[in-house]
Amino acid sequence: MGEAVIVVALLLVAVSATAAVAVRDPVRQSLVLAVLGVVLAVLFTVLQAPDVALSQLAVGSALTPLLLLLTVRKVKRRGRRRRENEP
Amino acid sequence: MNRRRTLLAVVEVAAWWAALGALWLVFVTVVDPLELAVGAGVAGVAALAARGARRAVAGW
Amino acid sequence: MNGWILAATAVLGAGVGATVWGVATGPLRRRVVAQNLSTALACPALLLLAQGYDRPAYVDLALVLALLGPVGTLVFARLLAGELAGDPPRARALTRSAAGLGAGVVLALCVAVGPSRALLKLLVVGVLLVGGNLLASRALSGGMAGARRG
Amino acid sequence: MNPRTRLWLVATGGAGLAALLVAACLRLPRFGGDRHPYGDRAVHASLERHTANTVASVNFDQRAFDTLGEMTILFAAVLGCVVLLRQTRDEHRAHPEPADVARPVRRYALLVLPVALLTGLYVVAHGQLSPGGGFQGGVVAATALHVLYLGADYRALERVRPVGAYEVGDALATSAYLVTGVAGLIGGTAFLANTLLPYGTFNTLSSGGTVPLLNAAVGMEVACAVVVLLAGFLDQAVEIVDEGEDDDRAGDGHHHEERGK
Repeated sequence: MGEAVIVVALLLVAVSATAAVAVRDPVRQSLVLAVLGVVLAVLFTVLQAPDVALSQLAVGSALTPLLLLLTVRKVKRRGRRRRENEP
Repeated sequence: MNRRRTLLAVVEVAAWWAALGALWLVFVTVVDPLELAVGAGVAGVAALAARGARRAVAGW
Repeated sequence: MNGWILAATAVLGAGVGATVWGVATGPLRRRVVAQNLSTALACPALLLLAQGYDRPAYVDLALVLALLGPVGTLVFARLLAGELAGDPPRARALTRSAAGLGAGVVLALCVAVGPSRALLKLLVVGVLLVGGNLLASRALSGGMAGARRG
Repeated sequence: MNPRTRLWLVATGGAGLAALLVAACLRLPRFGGDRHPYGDRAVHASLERHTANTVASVNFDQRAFDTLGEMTILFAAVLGCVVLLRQTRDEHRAHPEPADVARPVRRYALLVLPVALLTGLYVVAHGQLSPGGGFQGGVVAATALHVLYLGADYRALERVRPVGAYEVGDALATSAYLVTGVAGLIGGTAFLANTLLPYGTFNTLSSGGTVPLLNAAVGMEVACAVVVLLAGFLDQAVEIVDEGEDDDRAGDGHHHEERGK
């Protein structure tokens, strides 16, 4: 029964990774990346690599989305100024 | 007045320390003296952080 | 045929699979709820795998996910407060059912593990998981109204 | 070199790479086979030195020099971010406004902060026993601190997190790792060799010789590095405002400090 869970985990990673590439908007992409991180952690656990899974969980669940969204906020504010200066 | 405030502070940190120490014991599988010592230290650090956070949010 | 791993496969395939579809399509408010549900369902799956593989060390993974999952959703609630203010996400039934599933899995594992420190650890993970996810969905649906620019 | 020829170059290069990859994969041992020459040696060396978690033994004992490289890579990356994200002359700091967050969310943040900090340090301390270690625990501990920004506002976080102290902590932890390594050299064996301390009894906190020390050093280094990194990002996103930038906060009479970083 061990193989079934590996297959499901691999499928989940494949689908969410493709979705992460297909989504173009950074905000929506950071959401998909967060879910991809969780699914990757599950795949590593299923393949008996708990240390790697813990690294993925620690970094991917809160740190990466925070960095991404802070950057989006800074870039969006800078964009707003440029639009005003050259109508 | 100041004495009362430090007493309150000590009680708060001690409460956090006891709770977090118990949590450490729950996390740990094998319990030996070194484990208890490290747990006490870590619970102390976390208790001080908890108090600092509460005061930072409450605005001194 | 290990029942625990089978249950984990079911939770992963159906639950987490649905959240992956939910986060990849649809309006922003549904994607944010799907992200919250993905951690709310992956954590019980990790607990089931820890029991299925008979490795109590894997419970640490579920513990970290139960702690940081809701924090990740808080990040989205906080930094997307502006976009979400228009149509706040309403997913009370879904979040409740995910929390119920999480609680059920934790209780089943507690019965299987039997009275010991490991049982306490499972309870701690369960409380963090259910409390965290219910609160994160509350933050999503309007808890962050005043935090638009801060 | 018009796009067409560039496309052809990519196609031929890619095809060659694909062919080599397939050839290599065909000669790999079968998935799930039981012949693991490196694995057996690593597990043997790990058990010989009473380190329960073989990954930690590989990370901090057999290949400690590579971990030194990884740690300095993180140190250099955060250094680069601090330099790039600094406040330039034409920018000024607008004080972050207080954000009123729902009461249960704030209480949850104040509860999760110590618990996540305790969990992070637990993962670091038990690096050589159970899954985890310096890197993972350090990130969890650093993220725990930033729950304050999520649960309250950036002012609250700034009160709790003096960035200077964390920059010093980052440097101290990196040098602690190096000093432990040099101690091996002075001890007469080799740089970062695990021959200094007794290996202790198996599966206890003091087992593994210098592995726990290196684990703790990396844990502190990663925690401080992530705090400094996030400080740079948060400053840019929340506080630092360009001269002409349309900033609705700048208008409502906030006291701006004209000081360079």
